Amino acid sequence: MAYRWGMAVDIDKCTGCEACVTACHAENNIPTVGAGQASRGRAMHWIRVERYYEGSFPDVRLKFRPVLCQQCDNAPCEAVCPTYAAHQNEDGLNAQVYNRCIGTRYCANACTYNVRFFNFFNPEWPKPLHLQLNPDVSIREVGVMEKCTFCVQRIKAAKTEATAAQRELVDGALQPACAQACPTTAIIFGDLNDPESRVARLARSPRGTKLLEDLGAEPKITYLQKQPWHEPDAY
Amino acid sequence: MKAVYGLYDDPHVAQQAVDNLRAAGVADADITVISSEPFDHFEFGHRDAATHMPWIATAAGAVGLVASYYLLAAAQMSWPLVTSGMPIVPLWSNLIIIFEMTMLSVIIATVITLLATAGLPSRGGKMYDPEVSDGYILVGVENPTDFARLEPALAIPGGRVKRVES
Amino acid sequence: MDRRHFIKLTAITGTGAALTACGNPEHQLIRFIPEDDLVPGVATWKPTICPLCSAGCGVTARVMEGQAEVFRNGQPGVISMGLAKKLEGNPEDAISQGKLCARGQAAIQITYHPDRLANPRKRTGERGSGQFVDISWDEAIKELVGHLDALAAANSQASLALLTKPRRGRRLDLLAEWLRRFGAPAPVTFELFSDDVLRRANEISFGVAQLPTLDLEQAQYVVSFGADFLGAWNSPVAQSAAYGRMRQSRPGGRAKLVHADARLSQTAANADEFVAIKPGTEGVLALGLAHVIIANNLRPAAAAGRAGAAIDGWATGLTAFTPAAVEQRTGVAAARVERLAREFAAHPPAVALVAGPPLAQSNGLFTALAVNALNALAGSLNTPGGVSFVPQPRPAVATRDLSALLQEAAPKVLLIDDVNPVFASPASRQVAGALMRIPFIASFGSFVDETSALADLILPDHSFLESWVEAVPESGAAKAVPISAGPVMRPLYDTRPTIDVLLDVSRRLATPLAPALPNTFEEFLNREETAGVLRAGDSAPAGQAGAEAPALQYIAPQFDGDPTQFPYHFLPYASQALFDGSLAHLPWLQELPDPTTSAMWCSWIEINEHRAEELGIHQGDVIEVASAHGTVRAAAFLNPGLAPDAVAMPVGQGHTNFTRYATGIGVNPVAILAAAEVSGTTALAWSATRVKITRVGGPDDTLILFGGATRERPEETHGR
Amino acid sequence: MNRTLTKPIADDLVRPLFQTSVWFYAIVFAAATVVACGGAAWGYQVWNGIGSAGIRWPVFWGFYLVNFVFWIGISHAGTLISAILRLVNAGWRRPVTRCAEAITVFALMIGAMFPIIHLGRPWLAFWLFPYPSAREIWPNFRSPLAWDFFAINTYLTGSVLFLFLPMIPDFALVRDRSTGWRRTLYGLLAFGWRGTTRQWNRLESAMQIMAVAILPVAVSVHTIVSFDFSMAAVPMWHSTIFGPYFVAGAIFSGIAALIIAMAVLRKTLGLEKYLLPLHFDNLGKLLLLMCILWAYFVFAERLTVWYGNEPSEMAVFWASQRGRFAPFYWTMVICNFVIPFVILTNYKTRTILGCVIASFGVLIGMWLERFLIIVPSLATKQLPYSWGSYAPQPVELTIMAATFAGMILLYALFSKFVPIIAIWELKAGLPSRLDPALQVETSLLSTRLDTEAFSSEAERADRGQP
Repeated sequence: MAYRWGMAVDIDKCTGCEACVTACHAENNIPTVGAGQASRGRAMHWIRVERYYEGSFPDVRLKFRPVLCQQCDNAPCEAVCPTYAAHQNEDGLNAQVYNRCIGTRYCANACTYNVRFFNFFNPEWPKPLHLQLNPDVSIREVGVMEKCTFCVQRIKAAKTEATAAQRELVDGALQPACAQACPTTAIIFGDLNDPESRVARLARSPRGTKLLEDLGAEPKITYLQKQPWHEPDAY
Repeated sequence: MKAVYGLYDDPHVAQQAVDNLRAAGVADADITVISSEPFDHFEFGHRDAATHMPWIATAAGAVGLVASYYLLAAAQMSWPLVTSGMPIVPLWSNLIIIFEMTMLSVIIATVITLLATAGLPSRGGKMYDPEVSDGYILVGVENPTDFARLEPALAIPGGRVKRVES
Repeated sequence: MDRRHFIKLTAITGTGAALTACGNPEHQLIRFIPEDDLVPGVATWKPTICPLCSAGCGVTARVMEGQAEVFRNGQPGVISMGLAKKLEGNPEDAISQGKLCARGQAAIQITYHPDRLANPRKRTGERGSGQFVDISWDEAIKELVGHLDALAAANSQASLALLTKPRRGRRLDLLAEWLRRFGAPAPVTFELFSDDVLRRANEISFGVAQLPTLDLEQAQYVVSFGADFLGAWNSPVAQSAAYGRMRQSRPGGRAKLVHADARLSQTAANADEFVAIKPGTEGVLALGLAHVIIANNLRPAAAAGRAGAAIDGWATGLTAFTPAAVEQRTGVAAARVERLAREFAAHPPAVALVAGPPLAQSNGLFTALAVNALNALAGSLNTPGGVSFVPQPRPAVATRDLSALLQEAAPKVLLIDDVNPVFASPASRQVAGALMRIPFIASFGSFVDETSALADLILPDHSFLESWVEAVPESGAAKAVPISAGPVMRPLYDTRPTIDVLLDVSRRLATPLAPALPNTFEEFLNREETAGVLRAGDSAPAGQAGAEAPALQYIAPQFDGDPTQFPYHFLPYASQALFDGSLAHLPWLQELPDPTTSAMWCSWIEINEHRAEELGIHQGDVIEVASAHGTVRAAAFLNPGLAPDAVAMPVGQGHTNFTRYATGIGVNPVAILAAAEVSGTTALAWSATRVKITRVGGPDDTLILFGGATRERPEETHGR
Repeated sequence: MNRTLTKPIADDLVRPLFQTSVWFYAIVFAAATVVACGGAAWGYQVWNGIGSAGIRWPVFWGFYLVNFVFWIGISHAGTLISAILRLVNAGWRRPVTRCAEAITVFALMIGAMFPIIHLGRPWLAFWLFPYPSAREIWPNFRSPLAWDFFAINTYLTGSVLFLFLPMIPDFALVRDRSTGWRRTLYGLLAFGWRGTTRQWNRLESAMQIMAVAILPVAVSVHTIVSFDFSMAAVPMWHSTIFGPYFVAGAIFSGIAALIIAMAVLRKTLGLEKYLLPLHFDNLGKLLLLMCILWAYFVFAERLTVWYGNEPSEMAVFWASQRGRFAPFYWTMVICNFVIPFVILTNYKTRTILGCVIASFGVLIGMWLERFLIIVPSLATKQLPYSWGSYAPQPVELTIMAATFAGMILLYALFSKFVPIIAIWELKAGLPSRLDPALQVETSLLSTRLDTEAFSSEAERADRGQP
């Protein structure tokens, strides 16, 4: 049976703590670029927590919204790649094949979510920081585009394991690093093809919206909007 | 190569020389006029203007159109990767490449036809006189059967007759 | 390779190894015995404990085999060993519940930090010059023992001091016991964002000098007075996990979170209702709520019991705290106070919590007591959805605060256990100067920082992944869970666990400590109960349990600096990434966009966006913040969520000597704070300084923001 | 009478090939130095990483793509203009076509370098070419970058042939007038051209077909370049107007480049007799037409965005209209519209100098237009959190300077080795050569060569003949 990996992000639960950001760095060998390059817009965060202020003091609000690759069904980034580095894989993932990438950066421009990041230089890990690198994830060289993979290495490992044990993957057993770290469990990951999976149920939630839904990219991440507090009697 | 030709300063005189050669019984196809510029408005300037070049170009375009469609489709189906939810062989975007390939076929076919029908490139050894580049118009006959008959036809005022016998 | 070659080769390498390993038999094994539980390419998970804050989250380290360049006896070499690859929350742990905050996950970079100290060092140049030479452990320990023996010989054992972090647990217990047996006074603890005020208040109100555990999961109504409980306060992972369940995925709907503060902090951003309040008046609001509840007979005043009795005027219905009076003092509209109070009373279980800036005011203790009384009034003490205290296996040991080092009778020998008071103290406290006067300082931290740079001897600790670790979380779970864990990986360098070094020293002293302490921390942890090293009462417990304090009266907050000259409140806050600056050396955290600003790798000064407009200050302009005690300059961040009469700054940057990733980045707002104390305690009132601001110049490109616009909707449409 | 009329033309136009001034060496040396600096800058960038350029998240395309579009735009000077003029048989085109077509070829070559220069891994640029790689994957033909490959290659092939074919008779002429290595070189280039009636007829037929074929190709090239942008759902890129808007802009900048090139050639090669005020006047009118057309497109584009009031598009709109890109925007409007419109609408200022000033304005303005299309949109995409900025770095500026120097270098060398005006076309366009029936009309419409520059007594007599 084919999987269709998806995610639900509960904005009502997200506190903006950014545990997901560090988790992603640790899992996916994302380099830190340093102050100089960061000031030139080269910092890489496959997942970021967008913060938006509303109103002004004292009637001010601040919204957080984690944004990562939306793994769109009709991903605008894929078709524009001349080398098929970006394409849709059999699990519905928006795959990025680093070896095929020649660095036109067109995908990053076409991506309406700006979740693609580019290796402007060869990444460096001063020794012995390199000992932390995850051997399951390749290092990307200069000139290569990269982005959230839904921790495809974990998906592959879990699928292999399940196949070896001749069983189906259990919903919730497989999590990308961000979902695993999230202290409030705001990020739920799973198989959208399984109508009973948590993520599929959340995708049907009345609170569910898609980011930039009107652009028609059909993202596979559902954002569950914040609920206002009501007097319980009002229910 | 043997040849006899006259060099004329004035296209009107050259036209007269051509007419004289015809009168002398030389077939139109055997009369060669060489000039450093086209003379569209003189009779000698468009004696063999008729050409199939436009038809060849059109046909090449048609071939390019069909061939590029199938080449694209074959390439796309050889490793069918899905991008952006588009069909494996998407006609809309393929049309652009098909168009370019069609036009490229037309252009290349035109140039090949030009080279073939104009005898280019050629290695020389044909009737020619560098004075043509100074503006003279050369009217002559290559490998004539009878020099004596042709020289008078070419020798008209405003022209010089040359004979090549080698 | 045939068999003969193989034997020959092993013989040669074996001999070489035997030679190099002479003298340290324990290292001989490391090189040649592969870790039997490791299969190359296959990950195993080993439990450990996050060391970064007092929450004590249980974590698992993903360990995989790898080739590491290590130091053994000063010699570099490459060995194949298990390497920690990633830290994740331990699903079995009551605190972390399988989750982990950004800081905790970055803790792995401590182990692999390129500037980590690899072996002991001895100072050669002037103090603070940063000139050290590498020495062997034998020399280092000999030197330390020599200084301790000298103290003992002069019969001035009391001149030994140990400076450490206020982390409750068996390690601190053992350190205290070590000091006691040596004859030295109790350990000195230091943490900038310490919660001593809250502990003291809880002691007065509830008889427990401990941080509270909040049952957010079952609460229906939560009022937070400045407590950044989703960010950097107390046990953020446990609190966030409970918060997540409070928001969604529980029957009975979503609770309401109200947050009162002068700045829209990360936690405030998650509140359903943000109550802007004047700094230092949070206690007034809490009592205003209590007044409305009592006055409307929603709850009897007597329900507050002892906690109420700690507040002057409680029994008479807090007549000084009518909504109108509250409005006048706090700036919160009277009607709103009334409504909040009624909501609070109408939605049990309701809980109030306080921490952070309100407690770092001169009247912080009163504020904490007021909130405690409100909780008690609401009946939220030790009830589901309320406040409770994790039972502790042993009372906390007595400790002293930093002033013990700053007095005239300063210690003669100081042991510093990975604390950096030089960085994290106001310049006016002159901590560095005080340390310079101490004849001998030994530091045990893994890094050179502003404090350890002043040491005479540096004896680098193992990283937490390389050593035995333990925690007795003070808060965060329903019941006490003392946990301990063994090393996750073998040490990379020629380092030793601090506590084992001290235990070693205790045996090497001219007069070894008696009765003998365990040989190692591991031994202590694993045989603690049977060996009975620490009997209850061995170390004096902290506080005076049951001591009744006289009822406290509200006093308006006292700010350092004349309001006419220094018109702005200065609100430093714990950086979400760098905490109090002790994590500024971790590149992941430096590059972590700050949640509310998205700033990375820099310091910034937050100023209300409309006030900035009035002052002609634009995003990124360099501004100068001046208190009566100093000035700092940094780029301006125009914050829509900050009171117009305040400027805020994250703490954490401004290190002058703390590895390649922190040195020279940003400025340290702590330096310009007044050394004022919270009255009734010795805690630093770090939110009680007033400042003035001046625009110095245009953008100097030091403000590095990951995010662009701060608002989602472009304000400009075709209508304008 | 023929030769008295045509020989001076040939003499004048061939002379630069045989006489070299010290200025030529100076210009070639200076330009070559700048080009070498550009090459070194590119080498530095390849060695060091593409991060040496100023591109960043989220502005992943910067000066390189601006220059790409700019130069491809310039390339519309030649082939397109000369093809149109050929098809409508505008006689005044004759001295203009070759120097225009040369601009096309060189600008295309320069422009086509940029997609490779800007690659993150330029050593793998050949993966863009349509061939099945070792993994048997062809390029993705759905990508506008693959379309670019085909379009630019078709246009470049066509333009090179379109330029080269009419050069063959002139090479033959130079061959006959030269000795030594030149004779060998031009002999090779002349392909053994003799100038028989058949050859002339075939050449003219071929040029007619090529002109028909290359027109839609030229239009398609800049349309496809515009597709690089309009295919992406980026605010103010995703627009159907982009194809014609880009083509109009391309022709606009192309004519400007042509006017400047002609003015320079006229002075440096002493072609005052051939490149007449009339030509500048005519091109100036064409430039004015394109100026108005460009303004129309800009207005149409901006009005649609403003009226639609879609938030993400409005953000880009205001960023350029009065935000941080406003200085560039208003400079563009002045350079592209105000200056050329004022100068070119008045026949008194539509002089050679006036046309050149207007053209410089247009070049600056059109470069800014490309910048304003690419950068503000990328810097201001849908999610405001991801808004960013962009500033070029020294490598980008050096490479950009090198391309302008490269254009000068190529053009200087070209005019050194090839008669910059098609001699045979010029000769064939003399009124005495034209069909008497058309004479009145063509002289009105087109050349005043005879009357103004060659109106010797002999010619008058020549014209008087029946």
